[in-house]
Amino acid sequence: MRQGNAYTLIFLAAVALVASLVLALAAQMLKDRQNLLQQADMKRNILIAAGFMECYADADEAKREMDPGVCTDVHFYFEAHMRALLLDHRGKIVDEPGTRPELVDPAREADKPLEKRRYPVFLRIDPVKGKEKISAYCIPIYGKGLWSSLYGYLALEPDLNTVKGLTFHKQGETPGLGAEIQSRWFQEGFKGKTILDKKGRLVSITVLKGKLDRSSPQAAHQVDGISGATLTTRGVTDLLMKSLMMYEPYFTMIRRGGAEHGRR
Amino acid sequence: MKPHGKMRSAFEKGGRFERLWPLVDAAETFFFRLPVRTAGGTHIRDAYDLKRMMMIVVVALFPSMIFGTYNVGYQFYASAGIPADHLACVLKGLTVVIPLYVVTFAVGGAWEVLFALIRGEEINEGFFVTGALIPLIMPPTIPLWQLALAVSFGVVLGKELFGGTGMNIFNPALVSRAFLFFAYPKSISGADVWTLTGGTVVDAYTMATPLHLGIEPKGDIIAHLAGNGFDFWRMLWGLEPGSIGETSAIAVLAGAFILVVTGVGSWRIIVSVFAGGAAMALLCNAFAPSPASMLALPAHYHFVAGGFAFGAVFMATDPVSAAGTNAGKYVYGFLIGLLTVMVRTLNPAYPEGMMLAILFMNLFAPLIDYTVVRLNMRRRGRRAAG
Amino acid sequence: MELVNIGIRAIFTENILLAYFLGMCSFLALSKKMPTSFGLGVAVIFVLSITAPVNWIIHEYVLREGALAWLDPRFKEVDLSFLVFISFIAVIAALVQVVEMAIEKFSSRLYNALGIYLPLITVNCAILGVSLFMVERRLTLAETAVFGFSSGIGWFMAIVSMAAIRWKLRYSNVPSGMRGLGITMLVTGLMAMAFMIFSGISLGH
Amino acid sequence: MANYRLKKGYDIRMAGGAEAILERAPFPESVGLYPADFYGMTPKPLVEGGERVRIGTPLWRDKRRESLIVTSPASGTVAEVRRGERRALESVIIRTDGKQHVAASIAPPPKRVFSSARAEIIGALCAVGLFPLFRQRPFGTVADPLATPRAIFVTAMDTAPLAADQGLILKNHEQEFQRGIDVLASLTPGRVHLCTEANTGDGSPFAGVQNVEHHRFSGPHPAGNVGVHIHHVAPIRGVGDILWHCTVQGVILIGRYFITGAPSFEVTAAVAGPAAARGRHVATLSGAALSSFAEASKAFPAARFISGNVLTGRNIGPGGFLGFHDNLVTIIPEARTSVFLGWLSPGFSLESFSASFISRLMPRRRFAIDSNRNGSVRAFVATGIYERLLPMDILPSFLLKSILAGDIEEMEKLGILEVTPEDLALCEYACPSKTDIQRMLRDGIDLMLKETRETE
Amino acid sequence: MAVDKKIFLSPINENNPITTQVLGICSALAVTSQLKPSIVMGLAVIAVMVFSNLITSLMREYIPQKVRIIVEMTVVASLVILVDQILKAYAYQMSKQLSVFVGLIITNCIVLGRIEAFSMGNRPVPSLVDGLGNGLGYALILFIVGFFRELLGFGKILGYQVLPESLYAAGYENNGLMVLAPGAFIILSLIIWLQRTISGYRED
Repeated sequence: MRQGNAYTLIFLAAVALVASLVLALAAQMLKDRQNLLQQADMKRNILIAAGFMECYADADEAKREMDPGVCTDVHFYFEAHMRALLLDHRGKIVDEPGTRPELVDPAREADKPLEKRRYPVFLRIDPVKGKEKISAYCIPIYGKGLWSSLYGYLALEPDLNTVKGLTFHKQGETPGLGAEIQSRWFQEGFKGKTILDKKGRLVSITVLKGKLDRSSPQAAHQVDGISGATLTTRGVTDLLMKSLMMYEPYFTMIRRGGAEHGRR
Repeated sequence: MKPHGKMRSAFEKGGRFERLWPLVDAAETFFFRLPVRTAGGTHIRDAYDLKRMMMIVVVALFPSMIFGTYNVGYQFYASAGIPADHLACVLKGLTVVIPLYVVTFAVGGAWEVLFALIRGEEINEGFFVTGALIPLIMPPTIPLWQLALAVSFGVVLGKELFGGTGMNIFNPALVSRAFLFFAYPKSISGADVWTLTGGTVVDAYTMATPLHLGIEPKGDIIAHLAGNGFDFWRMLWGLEPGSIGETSAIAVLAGAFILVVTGVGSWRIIVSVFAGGAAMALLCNAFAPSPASMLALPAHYHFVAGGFAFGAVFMATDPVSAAGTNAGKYVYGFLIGLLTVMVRTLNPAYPEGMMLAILFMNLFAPLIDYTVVRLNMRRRGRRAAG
Repeated sequence: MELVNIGIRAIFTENILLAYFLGMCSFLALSKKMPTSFGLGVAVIFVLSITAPVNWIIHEYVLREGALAWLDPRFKEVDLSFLVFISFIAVIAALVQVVEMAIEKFSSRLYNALGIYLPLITVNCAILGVSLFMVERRLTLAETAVFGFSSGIGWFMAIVSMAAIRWKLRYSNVPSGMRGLGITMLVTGLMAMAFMIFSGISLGH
Repeated sequence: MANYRLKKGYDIRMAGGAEAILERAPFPESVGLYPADFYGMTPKPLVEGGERVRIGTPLWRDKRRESLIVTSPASGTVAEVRRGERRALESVIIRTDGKQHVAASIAPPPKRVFSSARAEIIGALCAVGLFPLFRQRPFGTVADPLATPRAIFVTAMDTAPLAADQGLILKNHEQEFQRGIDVLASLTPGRVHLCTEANTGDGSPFAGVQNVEHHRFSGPHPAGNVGVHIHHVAPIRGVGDILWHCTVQGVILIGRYFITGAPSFEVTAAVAGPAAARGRHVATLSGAALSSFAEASKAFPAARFISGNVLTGRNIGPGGFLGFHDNLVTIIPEARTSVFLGWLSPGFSLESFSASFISRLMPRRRFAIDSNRNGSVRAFVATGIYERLLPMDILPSFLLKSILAGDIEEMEKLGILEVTPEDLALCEYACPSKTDIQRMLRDGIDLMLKETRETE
Repeated sequence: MAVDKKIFLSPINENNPITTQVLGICSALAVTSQLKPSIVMGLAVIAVMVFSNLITSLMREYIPQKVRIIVEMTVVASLVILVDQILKAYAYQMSKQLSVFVGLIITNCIVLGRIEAFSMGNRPVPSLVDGLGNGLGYALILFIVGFFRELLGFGKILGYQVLPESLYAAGYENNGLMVLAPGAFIILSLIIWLQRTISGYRED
């Protein structure tokens, strides 16, 4: 065996050089693709909330997931049907070319000072009689569940009152209990519910502890709870209210007809 | 008098059914005090044996079993708003409890026999206590197939794979319950499973257990409980929703009396579980932000709520899985009580903390013993040197 | 309070060994005897408390995207995060070496107690795992320090209680195929179950 | 003078105690000796069947320490040298001739009993076969004549079930006892500790004994065990820390030899037990055939004859011989009948340490206990019972587990050097798992002994 | 060729790295709650093992003894980074699911273990086969664990519902314990029991 110090050093340097060259090359080559996939992942979640495809944890994988290799579909759909905006804390649209709205992490934003926070909104645009018409507003929702952070999107109808869809794409709750928030029945329950009371005040949607009483005057703002998962469902109620509050300035402006919809 | 007469020889060594000998042997030792003579060692032996010990635990469980059976029926009729007499309650209770016991003993017994046959050992009475305990720590609504799975899990993975009775680290009954708790949480947590209902529930009836109500009290916690019909005395008596055998602290106390007087259950463990619970409850009370918090629940409410008393008396005292040294027993019991109240007040995920606290301490019992043994060694070393 | 929660989670709820299966090899192989387990456990606490913050600093100021901006604004676009694995493992190996030499120099008693376990630690995945988790969870430096130390405590508790259990199991009649690895694995599973008692505990929630 | 009040332990409420009367038994037609009574000796026989022997004629000697011999307690003819499995010596039986000839090889003992004459005294004791009366701790083997004990313990109490009355053994032999004590004092640089029962107070027959350090123990069995005494008075420090101990009977035999100049193996023994025809004390020979003085009651068709007490003695059958160190023959009925659902009985007539039987409320009642095992053998369960029965700072269940695991270092640290099987016999009696605790401990001690002898 | 066959087959059964050699359980179990990530993880480990064995075997004559471990670690770490990068670029969902556990292949004792035990002293081809065999033996266990956890925990295999709806209608429920960490330990312990009972391997 060769034991000379000089040889050892040269050998190590050579190994390090070769390794770093190979790795740097690989990183460089793959970087764009990785970014594309990362965005596609978020975009896909938004599309799901906006009603383009179904995605429930309790559905078959085949129905749930699009082929990751065909991620261009996602980008295509997204570009064709969605428009992303970035708001500040007063609901004003800001133009920040360096920030990709779909990659904004609500958890990180919450740590920033109020003025610096950014709130993304995704508009679903459908052509109606040759004209483009907004058919949904998607906002990210985020908050604490029982012992994990819950991430999802909420889509509202153009009246900014009726829920079009809701999805959670990241959670770590108890399997069989809290994790049921990803199931079809739970998410379906939100469709058609309204977030404003008769006077137009934000009341959000409450997840009940038990079953929904349809005759109740509050029934339009309530959904069935998950038995045994009080804390998770309470978390969902909280995070819906908190997330909606953040967008209330912007939504109020639109409801009054005063907001522009920006470009993308 | 020789039990079973001539038939017996076919099962003895060399007989036609030699492999089934453990079955015969089990039946014989079960029904008879056999004239087996001592050989080597002491020539006389105490009349006390493990079977006696286990039977006393089972006898001590009778009050809880009887009350539990009654309570299942009582809650059934109460939830439906039907007035019913005591007999009706007991009969209704029996329709629930008997199937649970049949399944538990059939499944657990089958595993016990299977492993005894594989090992060629005697079938022992080890399953008696476990089998008597398991249905009592189940909600009355538990599906039988889940119970069967849980019993299998507890007996095979909790005991037999460790070498059988006396060798296990964890209490098999608790392993069964923990299995259900994590495998089928819907069946054993939440507010809906603790009462057997006929479908419709009258408004005045509270389905949730007191501890479940405590997760988010509206107003002063004691008033909140009382508002739902749970005052201290009702919880002490145990006419409330809950696991079949756990609700009545009085029935458990009757069992505790039997265990302590006969010396079968360790008073050290029982007392220190309560001491630990009280200590933690007092600490929580001191830090309670408002009376409208679970933290404000006084110690004596903890003692009568949920499985605290039952766990302290029947589960924590299991000599196989508990700490074996006297000093260790104090530590072991104290930490169980402490952890239970801690989980109940600070962990909103588990309104009941007793069973998991005991399981957790089962895990640390060997470490406690190891430490006590080390201290003994060190003390002995010093004494010899000095 | 957040730091306390991170500590509790790292020790109990998200125990590095019981919830993430990290450090299993040494856990299984070296939990037979208490003195060994104890020594190894202490060494893991020690090394984790040091490597996690050091790796945090390296990640924050060298590796992450835009980390090198403090050197020169022109480096803002540089992203060395693909080197995370190799740098972390190198840092861990180097630190373990340094710690070993330092201990040897300053305290022969400590060296005799911990020395033999230190080389084993480089390949203990718990050490690398903690550094990677800290990146993934975007912890601050203080949080990382607490997280590293508490993860070590959690690992220590697991191996020490396992050693005691194996001490108790010595004379048990475990089926032959189950002896050693099998029963240890089973106990680990039940242990993981018991540790779940804490999942959900969060102070000041 | 010190008093020790022990709380842990238990007095088994057994019927059939020996009456406090002393009779002279007829001279036995045969005597026998069991090598099993001499733990730690590997016997090499020195006689054959038909050979004539006298009092003091060597019967066998130890293979390792050649000066260690066992001699005949009576003169007569060797009737049988019985061998058991793998030709191991089982017993030597001698048909007596009624004469009391002393072997010609026996020299009178040294006149001076000072420590300067220690070697001579030990030589003389060895030569007449009285030396094996000393047993040694750790391990409870027959004492090693080449060792120097730190102290010597004389146990003048016996708390075992139905034990012989130590006062009766001493009666009429006070002088011999005192002389024996003086001899003992010359054998150790340390002290001779005399341990007696506390409750007899100054009325104790041992109150006037000189040249000893007197200790008084009170409490239930095993408060009378030498292991317990040593543990409290002068705990053993390690494998090489040697202590000797001797019974009252042993001291008397030694003293008698030094007074009369000739060995005599005449001893006092009790006959007791629920199945004994006549429970009393008798004067007879060491190794005397039981047929000469012990008889089972006709009420019991099957009886077990035990040399020693019911906890530690050996089942020797009606044709057996009184053991070398024993002062007691216990006769108990053999278990014969099955009882339907026996484990459910409230237990008015069953003796038990456990409070789970009604009988526990009747402390004065005595029970005719038979040889029933009362249950099947099970795995250890840490019921905490052992801990209540051993008045020493030792954790018996952990000690036993370390033995099962074969961990020598741990056994030593947990106190195996301080106990012999007799100290844990009560635990074996009360063990609900019916485990053979004495056997287990014996295995552990065997292992330790093997280990230390290898390193010697 | 017979030798190669043995090198290849033995680690798959009687000398299995997980059940017998007790190596490398660490990083892998965490991803076995479903079959698909288990397969991907298995493949990743196989890839790393094959190439690291091959490369170190090729270099074995030239590596200075003193820095042997460092060089081996560099090779392994580089390979793992490559695997991670490729996963991120071609299977983002999966790499998200595997999170840090791909990186932890570096400290997986089986990789370094086989390099030290085999490829540093053997020619490239047998080393490659050894890496493949051990990787497969390792992956096999992951597959089995993943299979049972997904089947019992979700009622699915590879994301497809396999347990029929009628079963659920009859009262069946998925076993939540299987999804949690204890499920992995328990299944693995049972596999070890079964495998050792069949192969007769005993440990004292």
